[in-house]
Amino acid sequence: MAETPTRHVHFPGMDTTVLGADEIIINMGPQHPSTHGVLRVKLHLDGEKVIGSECIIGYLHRGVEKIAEHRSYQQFAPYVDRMDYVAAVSNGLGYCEAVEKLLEVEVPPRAKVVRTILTELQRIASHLLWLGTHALDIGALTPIFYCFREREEILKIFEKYCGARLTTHAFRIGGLQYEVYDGFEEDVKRFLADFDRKIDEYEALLTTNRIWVERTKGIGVLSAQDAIALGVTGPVLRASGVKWDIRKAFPYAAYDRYDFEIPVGSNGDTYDRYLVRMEEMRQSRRICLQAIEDIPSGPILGKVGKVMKPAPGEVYHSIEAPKGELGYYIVSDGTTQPYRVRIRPPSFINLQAFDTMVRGHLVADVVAIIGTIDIVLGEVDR
Amino acid sequence: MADEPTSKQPEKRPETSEGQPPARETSAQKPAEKPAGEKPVPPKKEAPPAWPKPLDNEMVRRFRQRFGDAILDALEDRKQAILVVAAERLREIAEYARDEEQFDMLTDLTAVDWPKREKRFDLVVNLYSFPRNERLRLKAAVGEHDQPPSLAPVWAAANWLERECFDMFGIRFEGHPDLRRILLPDEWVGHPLRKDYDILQQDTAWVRENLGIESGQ
Amino acid sequence: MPEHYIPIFIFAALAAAFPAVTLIIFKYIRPEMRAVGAKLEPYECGIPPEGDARGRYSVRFYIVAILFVIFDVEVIFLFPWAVQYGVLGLYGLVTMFVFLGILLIGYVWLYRSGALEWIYE
Amino acid sequence: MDAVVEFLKPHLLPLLWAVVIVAVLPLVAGYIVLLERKVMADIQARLGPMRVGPHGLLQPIADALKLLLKEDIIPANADKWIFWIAPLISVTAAMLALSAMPFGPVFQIADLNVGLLFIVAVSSLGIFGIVLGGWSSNSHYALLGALRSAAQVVSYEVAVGMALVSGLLLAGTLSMRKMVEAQAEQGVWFAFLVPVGFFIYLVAGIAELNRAPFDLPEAESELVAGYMTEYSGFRWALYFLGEYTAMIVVSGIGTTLFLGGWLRPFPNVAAFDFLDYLPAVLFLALTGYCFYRAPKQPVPIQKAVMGLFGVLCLGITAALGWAVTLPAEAVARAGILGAFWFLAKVFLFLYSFMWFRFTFPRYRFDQLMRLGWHFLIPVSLVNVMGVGAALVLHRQAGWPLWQGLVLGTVVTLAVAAWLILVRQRRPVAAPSAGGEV
Repeated sequence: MAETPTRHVHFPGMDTTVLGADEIIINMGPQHPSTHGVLRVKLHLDGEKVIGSECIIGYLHRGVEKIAEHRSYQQFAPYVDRMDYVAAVSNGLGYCEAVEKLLEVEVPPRAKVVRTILTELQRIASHLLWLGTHALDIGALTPIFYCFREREEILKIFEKYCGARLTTHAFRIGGLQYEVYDGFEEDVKRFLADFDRKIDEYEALLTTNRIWVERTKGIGVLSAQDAIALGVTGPVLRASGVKWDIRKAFPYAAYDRYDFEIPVGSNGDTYDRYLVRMEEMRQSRRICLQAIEDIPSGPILGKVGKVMKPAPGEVYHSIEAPKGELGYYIVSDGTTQPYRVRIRPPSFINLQAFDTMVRGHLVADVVAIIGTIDIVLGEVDR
Repeated sequence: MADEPTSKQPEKRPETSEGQPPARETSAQKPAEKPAGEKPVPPKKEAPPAWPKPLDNEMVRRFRQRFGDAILDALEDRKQAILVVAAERLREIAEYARDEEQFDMLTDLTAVDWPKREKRFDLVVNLYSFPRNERLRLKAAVGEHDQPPSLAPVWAAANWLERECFDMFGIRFEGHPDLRRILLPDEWVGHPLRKDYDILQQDTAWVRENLGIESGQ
Repeated sequence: MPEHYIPIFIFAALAAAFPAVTLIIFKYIRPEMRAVGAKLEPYECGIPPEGDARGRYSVRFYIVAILFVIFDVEVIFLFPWAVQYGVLGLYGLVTMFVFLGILLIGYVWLYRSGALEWIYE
Repeated sequence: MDAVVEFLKPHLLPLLWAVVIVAVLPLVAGYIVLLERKVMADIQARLGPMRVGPHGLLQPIADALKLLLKEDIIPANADKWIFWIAPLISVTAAMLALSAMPFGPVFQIADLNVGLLFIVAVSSLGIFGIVLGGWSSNSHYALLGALRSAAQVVSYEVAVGMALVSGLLLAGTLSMRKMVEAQAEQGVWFAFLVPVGFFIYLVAGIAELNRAPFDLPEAESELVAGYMTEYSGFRWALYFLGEYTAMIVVSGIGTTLFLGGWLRPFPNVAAFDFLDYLPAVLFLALTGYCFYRAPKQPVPIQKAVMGLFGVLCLGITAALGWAVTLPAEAVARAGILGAFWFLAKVFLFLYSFMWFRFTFPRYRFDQLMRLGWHFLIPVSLVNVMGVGAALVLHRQAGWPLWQGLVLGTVVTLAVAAWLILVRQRRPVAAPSAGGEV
């Protein structure tokens, strides 16, 4: 067969511009099975092809940043859990570290390591949820149940540690509130020992599945250049071939103590983002395995007063949340309440790349692309 | 609710001088559950390094050389570099930062409201450089009716961030391709992250108008 | 031969009557509610739909329809041929090869002209 | 009155069977749904329905009652009459296709000499129900679902037809009954003679049923519920009934033409006669299980229901056991055992449909069309030619049939491999990202 890049249909007497379909405008969301919450996407379609899109967000806006201005530093900490509610531990870590930076408090090593373990477990949990829902969007009905099975184990560890499964508020400014419970190490080890095999199981279902590959390869391509211009971070950026991870770039918590790789993709398509996240789960497991072997002893809370009054000034601190760079920009006016808390939500900024990714694709790809960005609307809208 | 008292009077932030807001009077607005726990201020904070310090390094000198008076100040706050720049020349400086200084990613763009100042908003632009693995913060003072240049032509990421900034503070960016509210409904009145925004009144009005009931606040 | 069809006609009547009758009977049995307002709007994720849904469809659907007519008729021709194949033997094979060859040429032309592509620029 | 009775007398048994089908089919469809949910639960490492009745055995009945009593909404802008009649078309067409289906040598409403043609023609009418329903709803999602469905069904209809022709060449008849008899005579199921044809029939059949991985007309992650978006309550249930009946029809055709219909495995080998006892033993085991589990149910009513199911199984066991004891040429024996084997094979099909659904992700629409037009149709065309050539070689040149068929299959597979390679050289997704359109 002769290969020509573009194919035209030439039927005599037929002008496709005249015969073109009406442009259809379809609303996907806010109440749609696969917009992951209350995202509303307005699609302009030619037939089934997307010729333009607009994300309409804000349905879950709660004014978290405004709330922060009326809470003390400690009081605000639980609120951040409600942003990316599938990765509450990561949110909490970012906030606590930002305030610690503002207070210039040193966190004891034991707290740092426990924080690292919990945050990495949370990353696994978040990626598992992403994998399940993403696969469900593309029509694979089964992986989500396997993913929830493993995620359940992680949530059980969280529940045992701090009494909550979802919005954990696991950390305190300056370190940890609770000493780890008896058997924490065993629980984590048991989970990790089994988990590698479980990832293989998901991959057996998807990675080489012909339909899965066809549905994800070449879909939603984001070049490295575009990704950087759009400020995209996290696995989406790494899948585009940019090897950048805040855990390596600006090590926080105890990440500088552990060996791990940063997986990168090459094509920046949905399949690469899938592979990157799968590999990230393995790397998270690796970090946890190293960390759990050697938790330093010592205090768990640094020297912070009961009343926190950071010196006037400002700080920007960011961590590598499961979705990307989660930054907190906190301005202190020297009182017990932050003057301004700005949260840089990874989902919000990554979602901006949606239009670039979706143009020219079909309706069916829209859900694949929404899924691959891995947004949580609680964080997009705050 | 213990924290009710604070949320009832949101806009009474005492602020005496510009630039450096001093510590607030301690007892006035404390939450109820911490009555007088303020006295023993932690001793370790007695003599903190006086942030922000002035910053002077190669990069700042290059900026100064290139833009002269437009670089109003260079500061270091908790080991973070801050350039205070003139808002009118923000886009030029941003373009220079991106092209010459390799700050290729716009990490974040936001604002802070200081209602007592002459120019009430601080526009805060956080930049990141992949090759240098460095962050840089640009700050520019913007008056209530000023129209700072939009950074959307420089970084595509600025599009939504500026829309959010407009939504929350009412800062109009000149040259923005599509400056509309992003998180709040289009017909919303006021800009919530301004310090003088009255939450309760807004809430009651909106609920009454749109839901036809009295707000429970 | 037609008497073979008598049970089929009766069965057809039964099969058509069953759902219709159930539908009508239960209309009177189920608690009466009259849907009003937004319940009667077509579903579009909670947003009032823009424009009428019955616009002009993409031309590709029509192309597929035409192709279907062409190819399915050929398949129907194949049915009696297949049944009589034992009788026709080599003659049947040759004629059908010619027939299918012509069809295949048409198919290749369609393939190369891109009419079988769902997406084309 | 007498004239009517006289008129109907020769058709008494078929008519009885017709009434049974119409009466029992909704129940059967409900239990297939339950089975599907149980299979799904098993694949997904969970239990599935467990609340209504023991092991959820009464769930279909509860669902049916709920759907019947549910509020009935017709959207304001919908075309009321078409909206009303569309699901009826869907159900009636699917049911009608069962009328020529031989559920064993006895249970058949009518053995038409053009049986297969009749079934294919009638079951294709079901697409009207889908298209009309989607169109009349006046909803974007429904319309897109309906259009997709129409394009998909007509595309795969061609491949299905070709695959059937490859079987017909061997059977030499359109009568469903004679097809099975042909396989009994030749002593082999046609699936083994034309494996490519059988495979294409399976794939294209799933596509025609709008089942996963080809369930694009109702792809819930994209089109919410596709053509049924605006349907609720009993109308929605009718679509479901239509869909599951169509599943039985497609499985039935496949069973009859490719898997030997009501014949038991190795019908001509006396050494396998013990297989005749298998059905009774199987149901006896099921009975035992029911009675064993009944006292363990938590609530008395559940115990009773479980017992009831045990009794039901016992009844079936008795029927099957009685049939086995009859002499080999008795009609009842062939009928009952035949019905068992036929249904067992149909359920094999149904199980594979479910298995595929919970294993594969969903195709995208253009990929689906490409699979149909670029792969299945040419391959099935070549397959027909191959089978035809093999038969001529066998009959005119005296080759053994299997040699010709193997040759034909190899050629077909070579063509298929070539097509796959051609497909893989092409970009998977045509559109370029980020391009302004």
